[in-house]
This record gives sequence, C-alpha cells and structure tokens, in this order.
Amino acid sequence: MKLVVAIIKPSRLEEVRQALNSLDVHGMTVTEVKGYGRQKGHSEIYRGTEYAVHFLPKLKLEIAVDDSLADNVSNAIRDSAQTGRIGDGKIFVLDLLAVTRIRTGETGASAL
Amino acid sequence: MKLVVAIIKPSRLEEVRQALNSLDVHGMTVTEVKGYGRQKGHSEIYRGTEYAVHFLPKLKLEIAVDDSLADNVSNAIRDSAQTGRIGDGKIFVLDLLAVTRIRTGETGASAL
Amino acid sequence: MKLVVAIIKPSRLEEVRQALNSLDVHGMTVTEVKGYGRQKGHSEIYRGTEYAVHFLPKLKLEIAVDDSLADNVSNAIRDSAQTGRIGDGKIFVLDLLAVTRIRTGETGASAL
Amino acid sequence: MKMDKVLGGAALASLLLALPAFAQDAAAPVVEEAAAVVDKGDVAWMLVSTMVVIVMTIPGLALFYGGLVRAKNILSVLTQVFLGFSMIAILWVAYGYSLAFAGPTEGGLSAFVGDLSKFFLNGVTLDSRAATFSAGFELPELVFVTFQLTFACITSTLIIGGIAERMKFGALMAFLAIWFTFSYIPMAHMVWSGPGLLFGMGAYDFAGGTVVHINSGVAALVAAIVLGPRIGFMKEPIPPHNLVLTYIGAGLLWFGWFGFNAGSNLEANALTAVALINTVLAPAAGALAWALGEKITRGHASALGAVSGAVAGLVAITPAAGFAGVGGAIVLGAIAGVVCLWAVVTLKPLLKYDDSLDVFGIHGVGGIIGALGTAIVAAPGLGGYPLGDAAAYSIGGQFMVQLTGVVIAVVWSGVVALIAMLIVKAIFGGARVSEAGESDGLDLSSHGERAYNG
Amino acid sequence: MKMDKVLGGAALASLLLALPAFAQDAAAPVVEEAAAVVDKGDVAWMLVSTMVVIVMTIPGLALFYGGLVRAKNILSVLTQVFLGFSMIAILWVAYGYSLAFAGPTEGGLSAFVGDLSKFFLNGVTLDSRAATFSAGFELPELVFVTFQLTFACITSTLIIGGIAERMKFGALMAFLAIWFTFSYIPMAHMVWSGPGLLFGMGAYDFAGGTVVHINSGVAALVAAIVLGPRIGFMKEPIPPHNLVLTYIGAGLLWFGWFGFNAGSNLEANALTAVALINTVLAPAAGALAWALGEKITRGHASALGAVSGAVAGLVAITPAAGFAGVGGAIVLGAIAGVVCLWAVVTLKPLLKYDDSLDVFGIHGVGGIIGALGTAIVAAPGLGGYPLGDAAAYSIGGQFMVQLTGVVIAVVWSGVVALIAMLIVKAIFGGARVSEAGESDGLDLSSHGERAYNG
Amino acid sequence: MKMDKVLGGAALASLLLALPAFAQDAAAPVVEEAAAVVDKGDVAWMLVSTMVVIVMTIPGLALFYGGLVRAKNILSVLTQVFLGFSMIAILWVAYGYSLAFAGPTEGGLSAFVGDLSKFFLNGVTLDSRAATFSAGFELPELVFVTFQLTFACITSTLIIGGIAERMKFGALMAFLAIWFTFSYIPMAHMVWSGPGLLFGMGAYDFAGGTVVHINSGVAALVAAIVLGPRIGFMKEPIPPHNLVLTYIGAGLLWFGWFGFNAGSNLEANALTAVALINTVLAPAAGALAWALGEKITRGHASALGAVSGAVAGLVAITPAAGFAGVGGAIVLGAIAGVVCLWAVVTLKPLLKYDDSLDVFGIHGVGGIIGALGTAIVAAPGLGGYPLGDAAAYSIGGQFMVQLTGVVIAVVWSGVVALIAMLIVKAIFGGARVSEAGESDGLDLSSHGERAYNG
Ligand SMILES: Nc1ncnc2c1ncn2[C@@H]1O[C@H](COP(=O)(O)OP(=O)(O)O)[C@@H](O)[C@H]1O
Ligand SMILES: Nc1ncnc2c1ncn2[C@@H]1O[C@H](COP(=O)(O)OP(=O)(O)O)[C@@H](O)[C@H]1O
Ligand SMILES: Nc1ncnc2c1ncn2[C@@H]1O[C@H](COP(=O)(O)OP(=O)(O)O)[C@@H](O)[C@H]1O
Repeated sequence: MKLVVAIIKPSRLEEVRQALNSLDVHGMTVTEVKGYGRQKGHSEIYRGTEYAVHFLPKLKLEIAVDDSLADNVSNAIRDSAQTGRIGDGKIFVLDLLAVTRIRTGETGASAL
Repeated sequence: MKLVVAIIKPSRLEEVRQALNSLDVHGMTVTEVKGYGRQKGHSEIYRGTEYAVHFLPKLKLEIAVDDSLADNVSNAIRDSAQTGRIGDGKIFVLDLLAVTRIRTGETGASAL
Repeated sequence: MKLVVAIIKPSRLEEVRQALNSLDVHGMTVTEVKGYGRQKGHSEIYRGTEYAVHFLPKLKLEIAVDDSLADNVSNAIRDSAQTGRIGDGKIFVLDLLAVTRIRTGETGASAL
Repeated sequence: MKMDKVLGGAALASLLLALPAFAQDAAAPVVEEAAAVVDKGDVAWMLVSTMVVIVMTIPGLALFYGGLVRAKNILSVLTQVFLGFSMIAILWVAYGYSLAFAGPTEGGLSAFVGDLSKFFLNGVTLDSRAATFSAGFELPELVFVTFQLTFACITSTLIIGGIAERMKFGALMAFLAIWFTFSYIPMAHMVWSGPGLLFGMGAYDFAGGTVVHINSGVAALVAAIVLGPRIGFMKEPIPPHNLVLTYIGAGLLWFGWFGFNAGSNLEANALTAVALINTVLAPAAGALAWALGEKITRGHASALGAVSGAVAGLVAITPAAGFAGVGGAIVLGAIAGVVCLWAVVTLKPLLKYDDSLDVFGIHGVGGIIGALGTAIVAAPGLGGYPLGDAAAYSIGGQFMVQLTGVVIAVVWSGVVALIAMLIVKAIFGGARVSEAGESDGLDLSSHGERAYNG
Repeated sequence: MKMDKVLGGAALASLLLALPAFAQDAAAPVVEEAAAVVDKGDVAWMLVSTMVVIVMTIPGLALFYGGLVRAKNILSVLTQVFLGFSMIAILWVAYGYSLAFAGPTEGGLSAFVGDLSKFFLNGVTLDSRAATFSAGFELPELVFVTFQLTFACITSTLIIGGIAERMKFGALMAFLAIWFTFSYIPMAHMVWSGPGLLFGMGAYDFAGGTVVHINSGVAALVAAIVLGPRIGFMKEPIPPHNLVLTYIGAGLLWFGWFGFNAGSNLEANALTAVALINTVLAPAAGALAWALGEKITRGHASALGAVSGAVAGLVAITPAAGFAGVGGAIVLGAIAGVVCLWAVVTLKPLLKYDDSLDVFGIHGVGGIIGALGTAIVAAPGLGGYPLGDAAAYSIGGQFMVQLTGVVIAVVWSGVVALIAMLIVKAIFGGARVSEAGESDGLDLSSHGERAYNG
Repeated sequence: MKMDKVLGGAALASLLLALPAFAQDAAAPVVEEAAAVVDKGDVAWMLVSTMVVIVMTIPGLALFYGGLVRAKNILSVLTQVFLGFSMIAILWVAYGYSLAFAGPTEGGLSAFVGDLSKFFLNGVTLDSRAATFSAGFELPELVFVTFQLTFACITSTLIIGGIAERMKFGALMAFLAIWFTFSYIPMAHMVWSGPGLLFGMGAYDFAGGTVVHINSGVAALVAAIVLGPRIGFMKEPIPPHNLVLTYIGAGLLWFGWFGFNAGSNLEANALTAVALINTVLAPAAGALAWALGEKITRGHASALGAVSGAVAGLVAITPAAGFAGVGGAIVLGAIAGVVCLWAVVTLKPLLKYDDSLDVFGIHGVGGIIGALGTAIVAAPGLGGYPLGDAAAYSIGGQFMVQLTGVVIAVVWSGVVALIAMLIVKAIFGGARVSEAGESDGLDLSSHGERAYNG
C-alpha cells in the first residue's frame, strides 16, 4: 500500500475530493498547514512595522491507497489541484507497511 | 524503527495516551486534522443556506517506535481508541530510516 | 528521495528556515502540532479545577529532499533548532518513493 | 426657527393640535405664551441616545456583519463600516444636515430637499433650538444635529452588508457618498422635515423604518445585483466565520436601538417608555418566532436564527415604536420574524441575488412590514397611540399613506443606488476587486493585513 | 395607585416617615399637598438604567458564560440566554408584572403574590405613575414596568450557568417559564411590593441580592444536581474555551450593574451616586481579594480569578448598594471575593455537584454574604445609610430580619426548582440531551450550527 | 466648599466672571442670591458619563491593547488593566480624591497638591456639593468624586500599553501605585483644582489632554525605555494576534470618550453637545487622515490604521472638546491622525524604543498636538468657544500657556516614572519576567492560564 501525501491550495479541496470520489477513493485526512516554497509571500504592515510573510496557507491531504491505485490517485490530484500558478503544491508518495481499521480491527487493503 | 500514525476520535486521546504509557511509550506528536471517510458528516444551515459538512474533526497521532514495539503500539491504540462506531479511524505504519534527538544529537533507537 | 520530518520548538522556526536557505533548500511544509515527551507540561487552574497540560506546542516541518542532501538537512536542522533544553524535538527521516510538482506535472528530484 | 423632526403622520398643524395628548409630563397645563424651555433631563436622554446609536454602528453593526463573513474578509467589513461612518459623519455636518433640515418651508424643491444655508453648521449656535413634540420643550439644536448625524451614518453603513466580500474599497466609499447625498438626505427631508412630501402626507415613521431600513435595504439589493454574486456563491459553502461576533453585534444593535427608537421621541417622558418597551418586546417576539419557524421547518432553532429574528423585529418596530401598544409590538415583531425568515430562506435562493448578509431580506422586507404594520398597530382599538384625535383614526386611510411612503422609498432608493453603482463602475474601472484579490480575501488584498495571527 | 418598590427595611409607613432624610435634592422643603411631579432627569436616568441591565444580559451574561464552556457548546449558551430573555420579557408583560406588583394591598395571598388585574399591562397608560423613594417625585409607570422587566429576565437567565453543556433546549425553556412563575414572581412580590411578606418584615434588599442572586443561585444548584454532572466531569479537563469572551462579558456585567444597582434608587440624586460608587468599589475589592487569595494559595493571580472576584463583589454589594458607605462596600466586596473563591475551589469539589459555571458558588454564596452583610454595613457608625432613624438602627435586629429573608429565599427557590425539574423531566422524557449529543456538543446537536469556521 | 474642576484657562475669579456666557440653559437670568440647585438632568448625565468612562477602560482599553499583543500574552494585559483599575479606584477614594481636590485654597504646597482632609471621603455626605461651570447649578459631590475616579483609573491603566508582554505583574502594580500618587494626583490638582498651578495660569484642558494623555504617554515611554525591548523586537514579527478585539476596544473607547469629553462639561446643556459632536468629528477625521496617509505611503488603508487614527483624533480633541467648533475639531483630528502615523511609523523605529502598543506615539504625541492646537481652535474667529471675553482672546498668548503646561507635564511625569521604575526594579529584583517566562508568554508564566482552548 502507499500513502499519497499532497500539498494543495485550500481553494482546490472540493475539486480534489470530487476527483477522488470518481476513483472510488472515499477516505482521506486533511490538515491545515503552512507552505514555504517558490511562491513568494507578501508583506503585512502593522502600525508601521513590516512583516514579510513567507508561509502561505495550504492543505495537506493524506490518502492511503492500495498500490494499484497510487498512480491514478496521484494523477487525479495533480489534474484537479492544478491552477497553473506558482504555489500549486506537491504530491509525495510513501510506502505504507500496514494499515488497521480501528473500529473492526481489519488490517491490510480491506481496512482502507 | 517504525512510525506509527493513527487517526482517532478526539475524545479517545486520553485513553490512548494512558495505553501507550503502560507500554512505556512516552513520546508522541499530535495534530488536529479533519477526516473524510465512511462516517457521514452532517449538514449545517446558516440563514437558510445548507452546507454539507463532510469533514469531521479527528486527531492524528505520530509515534516513532523501535521495530520491536510497533505491533504492540498498534494494538494498544486499536484497543484504546475503539468505540465500535463508524469513524473510529485508522492506524498506518511507515518505515522510519533515521531518528535524531535534537537536544543531544543522539541518533537511532536511543533518540526515541 | 527522502522526507525529513522535524519536530521543533516554535521559537526556532526562523533559525531553521535560514539554515535551510543556506543549504539552498527552499521548500518546506509546516504544521502546528502538540508534542508529548520527556518535557514536563504544566498545570493550569480554572476556577479551582486543576488541569495537567501534558501537550506542548511544537512545529512539525516536512522537507522533501534529494537523497544526497538528506544528511545535511538533518544536521542543519539539528544545529539550528537546538537550545539544549529538554523538549527540543526530534528529526525523523522517511523514504520518499515519488514526488510530483502539481503546477507542471514534473516528477522526481526536479519537482522539489 | 425650529427643527421639524416629527413623528410623521400629521402635517405640522395637526401635530401641534395633537400636542396636549402628549403633554403627560407637564405638571401644569402649558400656558399659551410661555417661552419654551430646555429641560436638562431631555438633553441628558438625547445625548445618551446619540451615543448609543453610534455604538450600534461601531462596533455593533460592524461585528454583526463581520462575524458573518469569512475570516479572510473580516477586517474589510470592519474598515468599511469604520471609515464609512467617519466619512458620512463629516459630510453630515458639511452639507447633510443643512440639505435635510434647513431651507424654505414651502415652494421650489422644498418637498424634496432643503438648502445649503447651514453649510458646515453655519448659524447653529449654543443658543439655537430644535422643537420637540411637546409644546413648551425644546432641545439645543446641536443635540438634534448630532442625534440625526448618527442616523445618517448607520443607514449608509447598513448597505455594506449587501456588497460584502467583493467590492473595491474606494468604489464603496464613493458609492456611499453619492447614495447618501441623493437618497438618504432627500428621504430624511421628505419624511422628517416640515415641508417634506411624506411629512405633509401624514406618513407615520417614528424612528426611521422608511428613511433608514427600506432605504438602505433596497440600496443593498440593487448594489448586490449590479455587483454580481461572490465567487462560489451557491456552489460552495460560505459559512459565517465567527457567530460569537455576530451575537455581540446583535446585542449592541439591540442596545443602540433603544436610543434609536426611544431617542426619536426627543424627550424623556412616558411615551419614550412606550417606545423603549416596544423595542424590547418586538425583537423578543421576532427572535422567538424565527426560532420556532426554524424548529418547525428544519428541526433546529439556531443562534443565528434567534439574533436574525430579533433584528427583524427591531426593524419592524422602528416606524411603530411610539405608536404601538405592547400587544401590537409583540405581534408585529413575530410577523417580521416569520416573514424575514421566509425572505432569506426561500425568496433569496429563488431570485439568486447575492445580498451577502441579507440586508434586503431583513432591513428591506422587515422595514416594509413595519411601515405597513404601523398603520394597523397604531389603531387605538388595538392598544395603539395614534397622533391627533384617536377616535378619528382610520387604519385603511393610514395604510394607504404608509404604502405610498414605501413605494416612494423603494423607487427612489433603487434608482439612486443603480445610478450610483454605474457611476462608480465607470470611475473605478469596475467596482469589484480582482478574482485573485477576492480569493485571497479582502483583508490581505485591499487592506494589507490579517485579523488573526498565532 | 402607586408602585411599591422599596429599599426594603421598613414597612411602607416607616418608609414614608424616612423620606425627608432622602430629600437631599429638593431645593425647597416639600409642601405637604404638592402634587408629585415627574422629573425628566429621573426618567432619563431610569431609561438608561433599563437599557444597561439589558446589555448586562445580552450580550454581557451570555459572553461571560459562553467563554467558560467548550467551543462546541458556546452557541447553545448564547441561544439559551437570548431566547430565555425573550420569553421571560414577554411573560413579564403578560402576567409577571401584574402578579408581582398589582393586586390588593392586604389580605388573601397578598403577602406572597399579586393578582392578574394588570394582565398584559391592562390599565397601565401614559398617565399612570409609580412612586419613587422621595416624596414629591414619581415615575411614569411604564418606566418602572420596563426596568423591572430587565430584572426578571436576568435573574432567570442567570440559572443557565448551572445547567450548561447538557440540557435539552426545550426542557430548559419550560423550566425557566415554570421557575419564573412560581419562584421569581413571588420573591419579587414578597421583597419589593407593599403587601409583600419580607417587605413587611423590613428586609433590606436595595437592588435584588435576595430576589435575583440567592434566588437564581439556589435554582441553578438544584437544577445542576437533578441533571447530574457533565460527561467527564472531574475526570477530564473541561477548560474554558475563550477567556477573552468571559472578560468582555464581565466588563459588560459590571457596566450593566451600575444601572442595576444605582437604577434601583429610581431617581438621579446623591444616593444614586452612593450606589454607583459602591458598585465600583465592591467589585474592585472583590477582584483584588480573589486575586490575592489565588496568589497565596496557588502562586498565580489569574484573569478568570480577577473577573470572578469582581462578580462576587458585585453580587454582595447588590442588596447593600444604597445602604453602605465606601468603607463598607470595600470590605463587603473583599470578603465576598475570598469566600466565593473558597466556595468554588473547596466547597464544590467537596460536594461534587456540577454547577457548570458556578452560579451557586458566586451568586448564591455571594448573595447570602451580601444579604447578611447589609445588616452590618448599613450601620451608621460604620458609614452606612440605614432607612429611618439612624440612631435607632440595630445591627443585630436587622441581621435577624436579613437571615429570615435568606432562609425563605433558599427554601422557596430550592423547592420550586426541584419540582420544576421533575415536571420538565416527565414532560420531555428526561432533561438531558443524548450522550452522543453531549459529546458532539450542543451547538451541532441542538442548534445545527457551529460557532467558528475557517 | 466647592469643587473646582474647571475648564482651565482662567483663574477662579475670571471663570466666575465668564459664567454668564455659559448660562445658555437658564431660562431666566440667574438671580444673584439664588441658592444653587441640583438639576436631576445634570445628575443623570454625569452618572452616565461616569459609567461609560469605566466601560472605556474595562473592557474597552483592555481589548484595544489585548488584541495587539500575541495570543500568549492577552490575559496578562487583561488582568493588568482589570486589577490596575481596581487598585487605583480604591486608592482614589482612600487618598487620591482628597489630595487632588481638597485642601487649602492657597499657600504651602497648594499649587501642587491638596491635603488629606477627605481621607476615605471623610466629610463627603449626601448633602455636599460640587460646583459646575454654570452659576446656579451644582452636583452632589459624590457624583464628582466618582466621575473623577474614572479618570484616575483610565490614565493609570493607559500606561500598560508601553510595558506590555514583559513586565512582572507585581512590579507593574507597584509602579502604577507610585506613579498615580506622585504624578497623576499632582497633575490633576495643578490643572483642575482652584489653587493649582496650571489652573492659575489659565491653561485650557477641557477633558484631560495634559492630565490624562501627555501624562500617561510620557510615563509609558519612560517605563518602556527603562524596561528595555521585548525579546525579538525589530528582529522577528510580533504581529497583533486579534485585530477584531482591538476594533471592539476602539469602538468602546470611542463610546466611553463621549462621557469622558462631554461629561467633563459637568452639565447637560448645549456646550455638552459641542463637546459631543467634536468627539464624533475629530476621530472621524483622524481615522480618514491616517487611512489616507497609509494609502499614499504604503498602498493600503488598514483597519488598524483606521482605529489608530480615530484614537489619535480622540486624544487630540480631548483638551479642546468644549472650546473648538466643528471645523476646528475636524482639522485638529486630521492633523493628529497624520502626525501620530508619522510618530509610530517613522519616529519609533528611529529611536528604537519598544513602546509596545504605542502609548507615547498616540497618547503622548496626540496629547501634545491637542494641547497646543487647543490654543488655535479655541479662537472665536475659527469658530471656537474660548472662556471669558471672546474679543480679547489671543491665540499666541494662550499658546504659550499651553506650551508651559505641556513642558511641565512632560518633565513631571517623566521624572516620576523614571524614579518609580528604579524603585520598583530595586524592590522586585528587576522589573522584567524571566526570559523563559517571556517566551512562554505571560499568560502561563505569570497567571497560570491560557486564553484559548480547543
Ligand atoms: N521540498 C519541499 N518539501 C516539502 N514541502 C514542499 C517542498 N517544496 C514545496 N513544498 C510545499 O509545496 C508548496 C508549493 O511549493 P512552491 O515552491 O511554492 O510552488 P510550486 O510547487 O508551484 O513550485 C509549498 O508552499 C510547500 O508547502
Ligand atoms: N484511505 C484513507 N486515507 C487516509 N485517511 C483515511 C482513509 N480512510 C479513512 N481515513 C481516516 O480515517 C477516519 C475514519 O474513517 P471512516 O471511513 O469514517 O470510518 P471507519 O474507519 O470506522 O471505517 C476518516 O475520518 C479519515 O480521517
Ligand atoms: N516517540 C516519539 N514519536 C513522535 N514524536 C515524539 C516522540 N518522542 C518525542 N516526540 C516529539 O518530540 C518532542 C520533544 O520530545 P521530548 O521527549 O519532550 O524532549 P527531547 O527531545 O529533548 O528529549 C515531543 O514534544 C514530541 O512532539
């Protein structure tokens, strides 16, 4: 199994969710994160003190999938999250050794 | 070493913490996340506009452990986080190549 | 490629960012987390009820790097995040199977 | 020269005839020739009323609206209200007061607008006075000027709810200035000034149902339509980011409304207490009615529903505050609660306009219910306190007058708002912020700051 | 007919005898036959007092309580206060005022309750008057009705703190309606109405220590016990979710309390200023005392401690506001700060009841301290201003009267609250929300919404 | 004996001569021998003014400051303001009022301070009176005592903005007590009491530009410098954690300022309305000016800018509130907006002091602009209302008097603040919390609690 981790722009969540739904992937975990990369931040000024804000709000999606689905999921995220503007994010794929569904104790692919 | 990642219901944190304590596991990192899965969300209505809320609050625990402990930790989480109701969450196990304790620079299992 | 995951004290973020910059690493993703470890928490009292607060605010940094850079990055984080006081945090290194840059669809090291 | 802010419903002549009925606080019968006095109790009450109508706007209205937008736009709403208020306050003393309340008593344009003789309060001194509704009592004119200033400010800033989360800041300020000049001032003059058209027709508007609520509600609707809906409207959730702020705002609106409604009596007497208790009961009934309506139709009574119902009740009682008895106030408030619920839940999605924070659905619709309902609840047989000879009061007759007032206000404000938006679009190269600016949030893109930091 | 809201402490007869002592604001001696007048300064002051007691509840009390619950329950508290207030306001004009303040002056049940002769304010006109405490001055009765309305509303909603985070919304509303009818109304009648039992005994209750604070504090305790503790109580942390809200609430409570205490003088004179300055000093002393107590016992003076101490001081000074001198107010406030700290830190865990937001610990306990302490601080030798002949004042005698009042209030409210809870449980099939509803939070499960969104 | 709070600008004798000019509310000419009366309208107004100056501090100022600090320090600021207020309130009745307003009318130290004859309000009874500015009208002395209490409290707590996020709590309380005793009391005496030095010189300070704003602004600057900058100052971002709180605070400050400025007239008359409308217009102009300045210099008009500009305008109009016409108020407010923007954007980074929340930049600098500007806007030719013979008014002459007042206030407050800080450092073993305490946040380290929980 694989853990697909995607950093995306917050405004693309709904599209990505729908794209995954059409792949029949119905589970994921989302975290609000701050991203730092090529996308320039902006500056904010409070009472005359200027702050360079390097970190921009992003969402991190974690999706555990069966090996066979990993590429499809990656591609679906890439396509649905893309705006073509800098800061669109990354997709990382990690190896997943084991999965357990807490409710039932099932393990392996059937636990996804 | 392994990285055990568990998605649990927020109300189970205390039980899980105690279960891990009895295994002598005293380190973990917790993140507030939103989960999407079989557990249905609910709908909220604000001034007549209805919103389907698909994402539910969960906690993600990350626990780095020695290989020998990985199964025990998984099982302990499974047992202590279980309510038997849908949405109890998942446990993922990843391989961990290296660990460093920042304070001392120690590496490997002794850094846990 | 490797995914370097570091748990640090929030006050060290700026130092770490600069240290990584000097290694020419310009991408990372930051999450606010709560850490539990050897560092003792504290107690808070509200209207006479005392709460032991075990979880302390930390930041989790995730940095995807080419294999060749992984050690340098680890070391740079260790050095710049260190205060020498308990609770300085950990660095975990995971294997990273694939990376995609969403904007361009590039994959592999060039997507970093 | 006297100020002619009146309860409406009677030409100046009939008002004066009616006065003995209001003189419940004069221990001795008013001697014909006695010079009018300034009672410091009235002054104290009016100063307080003025203060609380300001707090109703800043921070009241600002928070009520601010809680309903997304976190990335909260500061934009707060800034719009703050600087909108500031600008209108200065325009009011510059020419607003003069155009609304000074000028010839008949002829020319006097049915629609005053003149510039009191430009920058020229001629308003420590000694000049404004009339109250009781023979024998006057107020320092400056008190009246300041009280009226607060009405001009809140009416203009109410519109902001309709265009929230997408309008250019400069374009908004320009729009408000134009609309204030060509819609607020004439409406205030027509309804509250002696020579004014609606005043002359005998329209009842105790505290501004028409001048304030219908006027701003219609302007917000028109502006929202011209501007177009927010990105994602009806496609993705745009939930309120902090309902606690909205609740605080609602509480301060209610608080300020006591000054707004009961202060509109211009004196501290028993009729002021009528307006005050009605301003407690109508929103209470509105809140309960809206909550019950929600409970029945969707299974839950919500916090946002309760406060929205209260505001609907407040809007509806505004024109009737000193005319209705407690029973009338409760019924009027409850009806407004239910009808405004329908307006935002059913009417808005039907018509698909994006009046972001329901200014039209609550102030426009509630204002119309109030204006028309005033004719009914003022009936003495229903516990009301009409002007003049109670026995001669006719619900039907008054209703037609009220209806005329509503139609004039809707058309006038709508036309002015439309033209103002078109002008502003032309000047500013479109009235909306860029798509990127809208999606980043106006706080960052228009004001360069964020409300919340770690 | 006159309203007989009195300072307590004297039967009507002795009160009237005492009046010259209060006539400090009449320039000339009051001529026996002079008709009483309405002074617009008094009216202005009472209108303001009324307004600020409302703001004390919405949003004051709502925020004070709302900040102390978890984020998932904040809207439920806000809604309970808002709709509870709205319901009681309407019940007050429907029958509350009449049962509390109308009816025969002796015989029958007149020691306990009035009658329904003023149902829906029947007979309360623009001309009807209520007495003040100074001969020669009256208020429009509607002013008194509205001022008293605010007391009924805040007292009832205070109880919400005891049952927060677990009660069914409908059950709560029913409970409040029953308790208001059978405990608030009779207590208000007994203490403040001419024929009332405690009034006749000469109990001192300037602004409602017994009627408001002991009454609601005991009801909250009983309701909390019947309901049982929240899931996780004393097992897991239930920390306040936003102490800034609690602080804002405390600030608005303090602000409103000026109207509550100083408004209870019904006039704007020097004694009003006594009540006002005492309402500054007692909470100031309470805050400092609680903070110092915390510093000594746990090493830190906390923000929540400071505001809790202030509220304790406010509660304690309530019955004594116009009887105590500044020294008495400071001491009374400080004692309340320390004793209430003990009540919530030591007494509550000992008895293990889950009075969620310490209504009993602060309003009940503070109210008792205040009621009893009033007998002491009113002593002229200690700088106090007792009613009637100062030389004849006896601390011991008054203390026994006050104690009787306390006992009656505790028993009466406790019994009514118990019966009301049992009735409500029977009707609603239990008064608590489901376990799942409680763990999801009442905002979602009872009201279908969340306070905070991204 | 009468209280001698005056508008400044005239010795007592010339003040009395000037009175007819202010007697706009007396219907008949005041008969020489007529006993002065207490008008309940004045009393009502002053009670309200007192209440709102308190709400200006708690929660107004507390929120204004609290929103500007980081989330880990919010409760420390709230607690400092709450307990600081509480302590000063008690010190005020203990000895503050007496030392400021009691004592011999000449000789000895009477130009600088009063005596202890009214220790704990000894001798202040229900019958004692304070003078107003109109012959024939007096106030109950207790009203004056309480109104003045609020000024002492807000002035002292204003300083907290300068030392936020790093000072030991006990050390702060001690500092405030010392500074209050040796700087606030003498300044209040010098400016507002009959025998006071600046009073005698004829300095104009309508509502406390010198006593409150320059005084606290300078103290904050000195304390900030002695304490040293916060860790990370000018190295890392220290952004405000919640600008909505700051906005609410600004709204409540503005609201309270009406009582502060217009209440300083001590009566409810036309001049009160002058002060009120000026207190609307100057901050409105200040907000617009600051926002425009930001727009021009950095491209964005910010919410924090708008509210900061309003506060700057409020500060500047304070000494001039009852002397300026509306034109003068607008210009003075606008100038303050621009100059204070410069002070915080350019001056502070230049001098590198860490006055955390810009108490000096806004209150100090704005106070100086106001004090000096008062001499100009009071000129009758510019629409002002000077004291005494308008024709004899000299801008230049008054300017020199104002300048003298400014210099005395700056030096006096600066020296007292410096010495007080040194004493406090000695007693408390340094006035700063530990480095770890500062980095963990004062909420946890000093008060043992956190503001926000999940
Ligand atoms: N090396 C990296 N490791 C982890 N996260 C990264 C890395 N590089 C970029 N990211 C994440 O991806 C986001 C987008 O990257 P950025 O360089 O701004 O744009 P783009 O992906 O379009 O080139 C960043 O905000 C950050 O969250
Ligand atoms: N494929 C997945 N990848 C990542 N997280 C998942 C996945 N499936 C479920 N989860 C997480 O587990 C939580 C519980 O899953 P859900 O399907 O609702 O219930 P259950 O685990 O009881 O079947 C989800 O809310 C989500 O956070
Ligand atoms: N086994 C673990 N797995 C995951 N995170 C850990 C683990 N042990 C510690 N941590 C994280 O590292 C942080 C610091 O660890 P701690 O034991 O307090 O101090 P130190 O690293 O200095 O020994 C913790 O707060 C927690 O976030």
